[in-house]
Amino acid sequence: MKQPLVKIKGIYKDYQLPKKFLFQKAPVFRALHGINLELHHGTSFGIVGESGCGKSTLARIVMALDEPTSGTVFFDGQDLFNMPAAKLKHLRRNFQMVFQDPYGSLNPRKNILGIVAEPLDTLKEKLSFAQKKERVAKILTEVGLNATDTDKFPHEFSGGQRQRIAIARALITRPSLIVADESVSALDVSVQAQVLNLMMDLQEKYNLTYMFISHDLSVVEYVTDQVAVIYMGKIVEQGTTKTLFHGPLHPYTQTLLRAVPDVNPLNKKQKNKPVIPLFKKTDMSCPFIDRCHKATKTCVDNAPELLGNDGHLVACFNAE
Amino acid sequence: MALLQVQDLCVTLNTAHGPQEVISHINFSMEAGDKMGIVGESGCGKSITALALMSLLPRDSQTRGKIILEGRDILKLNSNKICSIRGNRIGMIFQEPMTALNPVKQIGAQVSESIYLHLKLTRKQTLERVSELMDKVGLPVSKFGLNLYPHQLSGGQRQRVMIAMAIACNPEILIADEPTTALDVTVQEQILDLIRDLADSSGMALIIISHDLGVIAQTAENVMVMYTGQSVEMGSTMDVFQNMSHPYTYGLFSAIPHVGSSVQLDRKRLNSIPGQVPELHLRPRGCNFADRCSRALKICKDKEPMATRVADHHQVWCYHPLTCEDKK
Amino acid sequence: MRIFLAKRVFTLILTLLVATLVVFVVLEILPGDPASVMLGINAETETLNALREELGLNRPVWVRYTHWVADLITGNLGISYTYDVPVSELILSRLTVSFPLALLAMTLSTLIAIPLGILAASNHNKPMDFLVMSFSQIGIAIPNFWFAMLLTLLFSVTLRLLPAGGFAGWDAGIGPVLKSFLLPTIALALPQAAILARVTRSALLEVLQEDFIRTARAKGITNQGALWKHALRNALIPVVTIMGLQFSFLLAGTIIIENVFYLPGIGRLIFQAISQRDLIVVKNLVILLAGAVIVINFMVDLLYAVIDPRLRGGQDV
Amino acid sequence: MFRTLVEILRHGLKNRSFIIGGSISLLFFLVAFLSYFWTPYPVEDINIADKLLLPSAEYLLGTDHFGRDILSMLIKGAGNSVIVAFVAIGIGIGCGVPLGLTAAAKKGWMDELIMRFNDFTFAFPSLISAIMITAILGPGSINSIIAIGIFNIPVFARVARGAALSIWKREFILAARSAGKGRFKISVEHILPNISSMLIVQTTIQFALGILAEAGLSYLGLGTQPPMPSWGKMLNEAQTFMNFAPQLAIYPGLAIALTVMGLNLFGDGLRDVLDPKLRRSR
Repeated sequence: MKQPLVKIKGIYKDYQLPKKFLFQKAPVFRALHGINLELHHGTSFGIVGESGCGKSTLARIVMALDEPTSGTVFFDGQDLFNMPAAKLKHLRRNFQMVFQDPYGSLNPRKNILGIVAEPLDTLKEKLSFAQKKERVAKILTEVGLNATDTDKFPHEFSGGQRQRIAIARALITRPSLIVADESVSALDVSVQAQVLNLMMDLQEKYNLTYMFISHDLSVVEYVTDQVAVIYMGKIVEQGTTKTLFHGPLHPYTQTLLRAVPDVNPLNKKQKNKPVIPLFKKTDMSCPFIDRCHKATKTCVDNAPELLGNDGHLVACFNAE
Repeated sequence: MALLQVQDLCVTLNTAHGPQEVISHINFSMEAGDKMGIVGESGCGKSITALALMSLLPRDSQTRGKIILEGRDILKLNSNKICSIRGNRIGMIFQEPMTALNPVKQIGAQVSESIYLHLKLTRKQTLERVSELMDKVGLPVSKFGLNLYPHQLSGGQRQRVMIAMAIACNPEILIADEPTTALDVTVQEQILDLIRDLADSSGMALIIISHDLGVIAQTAENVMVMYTGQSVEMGSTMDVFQNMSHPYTYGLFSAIPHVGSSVQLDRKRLNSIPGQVPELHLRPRGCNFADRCSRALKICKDKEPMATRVADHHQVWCYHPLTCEDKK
Repeated sequence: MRIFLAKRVFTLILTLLVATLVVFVVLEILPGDPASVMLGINAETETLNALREELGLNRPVWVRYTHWVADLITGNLGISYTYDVPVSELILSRLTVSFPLALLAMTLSTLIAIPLGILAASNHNKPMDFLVMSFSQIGIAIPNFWFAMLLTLLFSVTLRLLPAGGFAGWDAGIGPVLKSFLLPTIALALPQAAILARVTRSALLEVLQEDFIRTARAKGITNQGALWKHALRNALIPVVTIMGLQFSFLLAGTIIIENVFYLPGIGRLIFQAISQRDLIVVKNLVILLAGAVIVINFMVDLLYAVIDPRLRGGQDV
Repeated sequence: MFRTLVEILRHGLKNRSFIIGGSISLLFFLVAFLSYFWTPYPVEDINIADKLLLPSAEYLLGTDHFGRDILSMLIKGAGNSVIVAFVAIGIGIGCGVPLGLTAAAKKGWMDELIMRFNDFTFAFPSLISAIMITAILGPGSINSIIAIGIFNIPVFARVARGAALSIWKREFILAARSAGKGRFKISVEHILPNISSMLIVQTTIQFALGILAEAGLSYLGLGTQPPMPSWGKMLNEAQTFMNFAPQLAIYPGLAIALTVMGLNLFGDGLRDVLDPKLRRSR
């Protein structure tokens, strides 16, 4: 098994909540509970979960934009969280990020040249203005925009075009990993298709690794070949996209897949019956217990571990 | 006599590029109990249509055509009469649960407001009606007190309060403008079921607006597809979704990664519609979709297409609609 | 709710203490030797020493500080150097002028500004809106002391209706007191009303664009109804903030108005005390004003929680 | 940069308050500039002979109790107010904006410290402290500049911090951080340009307040000292002759009011022009 490009080892992330009483210790919200993942070269790894499940926190930790409370991330075998700042800065050229909001991820007061060329600061060798302009022009044409757009400003482009600019910015330093955090969720269906096709072409051309984060199951199924489902900061099921989408084991994944409205009006999928919570959720119990239709006594006093064989892991005592 | 008839509705709004016609020649009619979906991408005018029905358009807009509700053209009514219809005969649910409720007012007061206004009940009767409504929308007063504030509820729960407010006076028509776009898929399923059950139980006509084809497929009985302010295809959901004939509708469907398809397996790309939606002030003459359409004829570029009937419940605005074998 | 209050009171006391510390440092330590500041550089040394002895300046700094704070709490603030009258009495007599004046000006300003602001917001871009806006533009631009002079010119000099200034004292009965307060109150209130009207209008206009106003109208509520029942309360936060600032300004920012109308108020006292370098009076006056402003901010904070339930939770300070 | 200036003008000329405010402010700055080279009559020379003359061909606005030409006094006064307000703004922006930016960038105790200091300086009514400072440092226009300047610092710090905090949350800041940029570079390259429009609008407002404060201080005799004329001083002197020469009080007050209104209108116009969201809804 060759060395993974990214190894996420035992990541925990806690946030301090405002203090209830003046002198009492501030309560803590645990956003991530011990995440372990491996991303291999040239593959697309999907992270799926509802809003607030911690997938964006994980993205920021992988990008070393946020410190984990414990655990670490190895990129190409190097530990991102204890290396000198200068070294981290140069290492950043190998992993870049594409964001969700086309209107929020580009600085409105900078022209396209300034925006796309920004990651070039991470390169050791200093490029002249002409070199930078030439590289930006080249990458713009690759993402389907024209090279003369360099001195335009973001407000002169549509949502889809802005997302192409964001992808150009992420690609300029020839990274091996791109973290795409809901990168097509804010786009209309037809524009989404164009951007997804672009990302697929680029992946094939540059053997890119994608960490594809989304709440949209059909997009994740289409784009990724490995996927992990996260619920309240914990991975509840993980495996190849094919097995997970066609034979989901964890009740949460099953509920998610059943909830997606099918485009074909004929097949009325069997609905999620409303669940009357039998057991109360505690810190010790399985996090999904109050929404699970298969909850039993065993789920109450200990949280299930993520186990399984041949790559299909699930965290549930009654998975079938 | 139909409950609601919209005849040749055109709305012009002031934009940065001067007045632009955002909706042109929209026609449809609804009976009690009908469930109609309006689908289209952002900027196609679907929300404006809803706001026109509620006459909530900005002051500096001009509306032409007729909206006949129970025999009266509401475009001709003065503002007091309109206010007596809004919330009373037509209810509306909005997209953003986070900002659509007054943050400094208790949810009980916000729900009872339209009851006081329209039904003139006593305090006690109103209170009963509100608790009954809250139970109906799945927020039993026992668990969710009426004195709660919006920021103490989740997105899905706030949307339920919105629904309670919209149906408080048993309106004839309920308009839901992207009711679940801001919600998670599991919560979306519950809210859509709730809206459908409420419409069925009270015989309300439902207009559901979304950019998500799946939501429309599972909720609406007939559907209107809109593009740059015009309806391009209309008919029963079965007809339109099963054998769509407008190239834009076909393009929309083939752009969606259906559950079950995957590029990793068959390396197939989504066939996306080339180009992008033209700006309002740059719309071409003739059919607006012409220069993105692979089937465009010469006539498409000159003349606006008229409605042609493809089946008894299925019309399309296209000179060169798709036939069955094109779609194989 | 209780926790929220406990936290706020705790921070109030803390801020007041910090205020005393800062005032003490700024006025006692920074200018060097307070005695020479008071008597002037060329005073002979024994008079300097005598004064130091009298004021207990030789004691170590923190002793002086703790004694001063103790005095502050008990209220005996020592004897004013220039007036030879207990400072607390001096301040109290001046407060009986400044405080009612500030209260009157505040009420007048609020009664004028808020209705005007609402009027302007409810018929946005119509003549009334333009009228209110130009009133507030003029009100903000006119320096209040010039406005005071114009008022005296009109009412006292030409029309001889009202006294040109001076204060008859409370024992002379309500009538003359109110008469002498009328012009200063108008002079203070109108510029503040101009600012407050503008703030009310822009706050309301901003809230009127929110989604829940559209929801309210979708329920059948009229535009006016939506403004009164929904928009007003949401717009109160910025309005209350400005009112808090204005009240603390009115308490002591009225030096110039008191000068124009020769009113023996706090402003004038502090002005004279500064020019005569009567450090004892200045120190206590400044801490009094700072304390008043901090208390006002504290009350405004509480008002926020009353207006907006989102601020009532366990929000940390 | 030049392109945005042309852009601002193009939109500005469609905005009423921008035009009115802009022209008044321009007039004021021209007059102030002129005052350093020429005034109808030299301000210093006093000729008691033609004391308290009413406006005539010779003295356009008449003369004051020392026989000095009021028009030249007003022009000189304009020059003086510009200097005071300008430098005070310089102090305010120079210290306030960096403070605000660091407070927003650093978070944690630094932010807390700066904000507590800010709240504290707001606690003191600015006039009292200005008086205290000028009393300790002695009267004179330099000290009043310092006094007003000090009170611009917390205003700019608060405006800069508020605007910067909302920009820090934006996604393009995360993009800049993942391009390896440090807090300082991000503050200069990304934050400052995006809050510049807010700062410009605040500058016009503080400029107007600066003029009012300078007039207040010199009215109390703490601002610019004679023989340098200032509008506030002229008002103070006019008060004593209120009964028989009321016109003395009219001109300086009018000058202050007009200038301040012009600046405020210009500020409103600028806010509408610079803030694209507002421009559309106009």
